[in-house]
Amino acid sequence: MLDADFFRRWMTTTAAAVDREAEHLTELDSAIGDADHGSNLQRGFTAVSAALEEEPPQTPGAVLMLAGRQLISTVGGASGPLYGTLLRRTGKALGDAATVTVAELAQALGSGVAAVAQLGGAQAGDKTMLDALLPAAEALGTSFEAARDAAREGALATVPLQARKGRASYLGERSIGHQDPGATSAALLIAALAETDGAAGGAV
Amino acid sequence: MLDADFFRRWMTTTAAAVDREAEHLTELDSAIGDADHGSNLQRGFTAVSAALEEEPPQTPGAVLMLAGRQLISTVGGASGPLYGTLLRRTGKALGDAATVTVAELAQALGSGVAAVAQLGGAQAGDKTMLDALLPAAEALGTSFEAARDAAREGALATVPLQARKGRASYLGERSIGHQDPGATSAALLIAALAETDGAAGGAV
Amino acid sequence: MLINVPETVVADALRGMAAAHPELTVDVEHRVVVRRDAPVAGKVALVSGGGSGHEPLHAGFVGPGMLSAACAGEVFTSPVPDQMVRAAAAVDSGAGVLFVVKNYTGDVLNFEMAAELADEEGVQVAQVLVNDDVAVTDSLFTAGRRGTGATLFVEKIAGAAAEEGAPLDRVAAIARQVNDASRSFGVALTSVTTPAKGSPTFDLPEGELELGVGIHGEPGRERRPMMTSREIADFAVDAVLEDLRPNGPVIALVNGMGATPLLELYGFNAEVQRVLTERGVVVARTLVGNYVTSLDMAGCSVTLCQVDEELVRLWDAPVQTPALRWGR
Amino acid sequence: MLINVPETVVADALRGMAAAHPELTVDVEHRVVVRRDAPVAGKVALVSGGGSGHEPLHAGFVGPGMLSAACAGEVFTSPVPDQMVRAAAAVDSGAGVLFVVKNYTGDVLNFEMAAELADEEGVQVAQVLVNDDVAVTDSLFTAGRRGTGATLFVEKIAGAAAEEGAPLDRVAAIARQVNDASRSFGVALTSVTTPAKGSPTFDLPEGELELGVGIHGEPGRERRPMMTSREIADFAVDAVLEDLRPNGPVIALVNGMGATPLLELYGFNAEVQRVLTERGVVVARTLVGNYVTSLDMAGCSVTLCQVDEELVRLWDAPVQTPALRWGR
Ligand SMILES: Nc1ncnc2c1ncn2[C@@H]1O[C@H](COP(=O)(O)OP(=O)(O)O)[C@@H](O)[C@H]1O
Ligand SMILES: Nc1ncnc2c1ncn2[C@@H]1O[C@H](COP(=O)(O)OP(=O)(O)O)[C@@H](O)[C@H]1O
Ligand SMILES: [Mg+2]
Ligand SMILES: [Mg+2]
Ligand SMILES: [Mg+2]
Ligand SMILES: [Mg+2]
Repeated sequence: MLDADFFRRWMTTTAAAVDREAEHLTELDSAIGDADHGSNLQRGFTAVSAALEEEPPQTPGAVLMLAGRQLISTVGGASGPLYGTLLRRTGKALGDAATVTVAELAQALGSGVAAVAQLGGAQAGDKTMLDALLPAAEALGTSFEAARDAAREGALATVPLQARKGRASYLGERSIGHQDPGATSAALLIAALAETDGAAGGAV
Repeated sequence: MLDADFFRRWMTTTAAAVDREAEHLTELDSAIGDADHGSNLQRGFTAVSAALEEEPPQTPGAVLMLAGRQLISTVGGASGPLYGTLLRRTGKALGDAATVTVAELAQALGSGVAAVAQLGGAQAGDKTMLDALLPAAEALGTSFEAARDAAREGALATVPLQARKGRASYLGERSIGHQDPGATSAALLIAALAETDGAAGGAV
Repeated sequence: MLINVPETVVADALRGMAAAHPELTVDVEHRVVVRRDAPVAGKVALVSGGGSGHEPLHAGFVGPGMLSAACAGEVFTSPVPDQMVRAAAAVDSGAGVLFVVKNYTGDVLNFEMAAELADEEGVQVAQVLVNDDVAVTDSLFTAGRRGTGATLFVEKIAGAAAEEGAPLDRVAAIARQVNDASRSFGVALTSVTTPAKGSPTFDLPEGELELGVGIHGEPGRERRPMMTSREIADFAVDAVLEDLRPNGPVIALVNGMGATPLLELYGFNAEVQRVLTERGVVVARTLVGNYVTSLDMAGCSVTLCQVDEELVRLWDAPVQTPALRWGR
Repeated sequence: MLINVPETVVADALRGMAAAHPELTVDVEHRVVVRRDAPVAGKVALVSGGGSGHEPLHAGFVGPGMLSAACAGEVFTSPVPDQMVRAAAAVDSGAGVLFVVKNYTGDVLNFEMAAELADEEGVQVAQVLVNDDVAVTDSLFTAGRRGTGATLFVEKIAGAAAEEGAPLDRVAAIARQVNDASRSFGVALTSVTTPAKGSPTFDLPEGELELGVGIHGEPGRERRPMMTSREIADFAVDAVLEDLRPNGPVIALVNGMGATPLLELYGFNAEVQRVLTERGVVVARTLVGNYVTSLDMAGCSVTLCQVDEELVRLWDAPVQTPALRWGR
C-alpha cells in the first residue's frame, strides 16, 4: 500500500530529477520551443517541495492536490496548468484514503491523464507530454518499472513526430527530429515514481 | 606653371585615391574613432569631382574654393569643415591668377594649413591631419616629391602619438599605437598632388 | 546582459517600473501592474498579461485609455492564474473585466483557469483571444495563430471604448472585431537570448534571416539568405495582405523586435508604405517603434488592422500610458 | 541589418518618418525635420542635429515644447552647415534661434560655420554646447567632454521655456544652466555596427564590457569583465555623482543604447534608484527608455541633472513630439 509519505517522496524525487535535468529540458525546448521548460518545472517543483515540507498533507490524494495547486500557482506557461491538472485530478481520484493500492493509483493516474488531454485538447501522437503519460498510465497496471519504461519509450518516440499542439506546432515539419521537452519531463515524473517505489523496497 | 586644369586633375586624382583607400581609412577610424572617415571623404570628393565637371572653374584659386565649398557642404563631421577650410583658404590665397607657381602654391597651402590649425585648435603632435599637412606644406618649398614623402612620414609618425584633438582624444593612452585616419588621408591628398605633377611630366 | 541574476530579472524590472512610473501601482511581489486610479467607477476593466520579454507590452500599456492592469510572467512564460485573479479583483468596479489573451497554449490555459476562479469570486469576465500571426499557417494542425502585434491594437481600441463607458459585451465585441481585422508577419535578423538560457535560442548564421518568426524565439516558417529592407517589406506586407484582403483603410504597426535601431525601423516603414501604396491600400494611421518585442532580437514585424471610422476614432482617442501617449 | 544599401539609410529613415508623422514637415532631400506649424510667431526656435544613429535623438524630439527643427547627418557624422542654415531659416520667426550642439569636433565646427552663415542672413543665433559625459576626463588634453544624455534635458527644458515665450538670451541661459547641472556616464555590453562598415566598430569579447563608452562606438575609458546590473549602476552613478556633487534633487535619465531590452533597462533603473537613495540623492523625476542611442549597441547610460523648482516645472510642461509626449 502507498501512503502519504510515499507520495511526498515521489514529489521530492521528481523535484531532484527536474533540478538535475533542467538544462537538458531547456535545451530540448530551445530546439522546438522557447527555451523555458527546464526553468519552468524547476520553479514549480521547488515550490511543491517547499509546500509539502511546510504543511505535509496526510493522505496521498491531498499530497497530489497540493502539489498540483502549487504547479498551477508557480509555473505558468503551458506546462503549469497541464501538470497541475494532472496531479490535482489524479489526487482527486484517489479521494481521502490514507493509503492506496498501485492499481488504484494506476486508475487515478488514468483519469489525471485524461484531464490533461481534455484541457489541452491533444491526442496521442501530437508530440506532447501525453505521448509519455498515456502509455505510462496504461503500463502502471502492470508495474512501476513497466510504467517507467513505457514513459521513456513514449518520450523517445516523439522524436520522429510532427508537433500538432503547443509551441512546437508552429514549426510544422521542422519540429520533426526533436524530442518533445514535455514528454521528456513526463518520463522523469514517472521514473521518479518507480525510483520512489524502488527505494521503498519495490512493488509495495 | 600650374593651371586650373592641373588643379582639377589634382582633385580628381585625390578622389580616385580616396575611393581606393576608403575602406582602409574607415578601418583606421574604427580603431580610434567612429568608423566613418573613409565614407566621409568618399562622399565629399565624389561631390567635388561632380561639381568640377559640371562647371569647371577657370583659375586654380576658383578650383580649390569650389572644391572646399563642396567638402563643407557634403562631408560633415570634423573632416568636412577642416578639409573644406584647407582648400578654400589655399584657393583664396592663390587669388584669381590663371596660373600659379609651385612656390606660390606652397605658400598658399601654408596659409590653408594655418587656417586648419586655427579652426580646429590643434598643434603639431596632437595626432591629427596637421601632422601630415604641416611638414607637407613646408616640404613643398622643395618639391612635390618631398612634400609627398613628408606627408607620408608625418602620417606614419602619428602612430606612437597620444591624440589630443578629435574623437581619438577620448581614448587617452589607448589612442597610442594607431595611425591617425585624418593624417593618412592628408598624405593621400598630397600624394595625389605629386602624382598629378608626375603625370604632367614632373616639376611643371 | 544587463541583469543581476536570471531569477530576479522580472522582479527587478517591476521595481524599476515602480520608480519610473508613480502613476502606476506596481505589486512587485505578485507581479501585477495596475493603473493608480483603479477601479474606475462604472468602467469596464481590461486586464492583459503574458510572459515577460516583450516590453513595453503589456505593463507599458497600463493607464487611462488602455489597460487597467497587466500581469507579468517569467520571461516568455505565461503568468499564473493567481496573478490574473488578483489583477481582476483590483480593477473590477462591478462593470466587469475583459481578459486580453494572446493565443499561446500557456496563456490560454492560465487565463481560462483565472476566468473560472474570478467568476467564482463574483467578477464578470469576458475574454478575447488575439491570434493575428499569419506565419502560422495550418491552424488545424497547430496550436493556432499566435498573438503578436494586434495585441496593441486590441488593447488600445478596446481600451478607448471602455474608457468611454461602453459595457462589457460591447468592449469585448470591439476587441474581437479588431482582432478579426488584424494580421501580422514577423522577421528575425538575429536570434533571441533569454537570461535563463544565456545563449541564443535558435542559431541564425550571420547573413541569414528567419521569416515568420515568433516573439519567443520560436523559429519561423522559413530561413533565407539576407534580404534588403525593400524585399522584407514586400514579403511581410504581401503575407499579411494575402490573408487580410482589406477593402478599406488600415492602421499599420511597424514594429521593432527589440534590438533593431529606430533608424532602420523608420527606413523599413518607408518600404512598408511603398508596398501598401503599390497594392492600393490606404493607410489611415501608422505607428513605428519597438512595442511588441522579443528581448534582444533584431528584426521587425508588420501588423495591419482594417478600420472603419469608429475604430479610427477610438484609435485617436486619448491614451496615457508609459509607452503610448497621445490626445487630450 | 534591416537596410537597403548603406548610402540610403538616412534618406530611407526620413521617408519613413514622414509617413509616420504627418505632424512634422520632413525635407528628405535636405535632411531637415521641422515642426509643421513653424515658424511660430514670436517664439524662439530651437534647432539641433547631429549624426544619425542616435534615434529618437534629434528628429524624434521635434514638436511643440521641444525642438523646432532637427538636422540629420550621415550615420555618426555631423550634418553640414547648409542643413542648419536651412533649418534656422525655416523656423525663425524673428525671435531668434538657439542651436543645441553636442560637443564633438564635427558638430562644433559645422554648427559654428552655420551660425556665421545664418547670422549673415539676418537670423539671430545663439548656441549652447552640451558636454555632459564624465567618462572623458582630462578635458585639457582632449576634445572635451562629449554631449550625450543631457542633450535630451537641454532640448526638453529649454524647449519648454521657448514655448512659454522666453526671449533668446533667457532660453540660451536656461539651456546652459541645464547643461552645467547635468552629467552622464555610459557603458557598452556590445560594440556598434555601422551600415557603412558592416562589422563591429570595436571588438568587445563576449563577457566583457566597456566602461565610459561614447555613442559613436568610440571605445571607452576601461574594459572589464562583465559586471552585474547592480555593479554597473554603482559604477556609473558614482562616476556621475563624483563630478556633479548635487546638493538638491535630480532628474534621472536611465537610457538604453539601442539594443538593450526594456526589461533589462527597467531592472537597471531599479539599481540606479537604489544607489541614488543610498547616496542620499532625491530623485524628482525619472525617464527610462532608449532615447540617446548608438544604433544596435547594447548598453546603457545614466544622466543626472540637478534641478530647482523652475526646471522641474519646465520639465513637466507639455511636450508633443514623436518620442517624448506628456502634459496638456
Ligand atoms: N495542448 C497541449 N497538450 C498537452 N501538452 C502540451 C500541450 N501544449 C504543450 N504541451 C506540452 O508542454 C510542453 C512545453 O512546456 P513549457 O515549455 O513549460 O511551456 P511553453 O510552451 O508555454 O513555454 C511541450 O513540450 C508539450 O509537451
Ligand atoms: N581639431 C582638429 N584639428 C585637426 N584635425 C582634426 C581635429 N579633429 C579631428 N581631426 C582630424 O579629423 C579626422 C577624423 O575625421 P572624420 O572621421 O571624418 O570625422 P569625425 O571625427 O567627426 O568622425 C581625425 O583623424 C583627425 O585627423
Ligand atoms: Mg517553453
Ligand atoms: Mg570619424
Ligand atoms: Mg514559455
Ligand atoms: Mg563621425
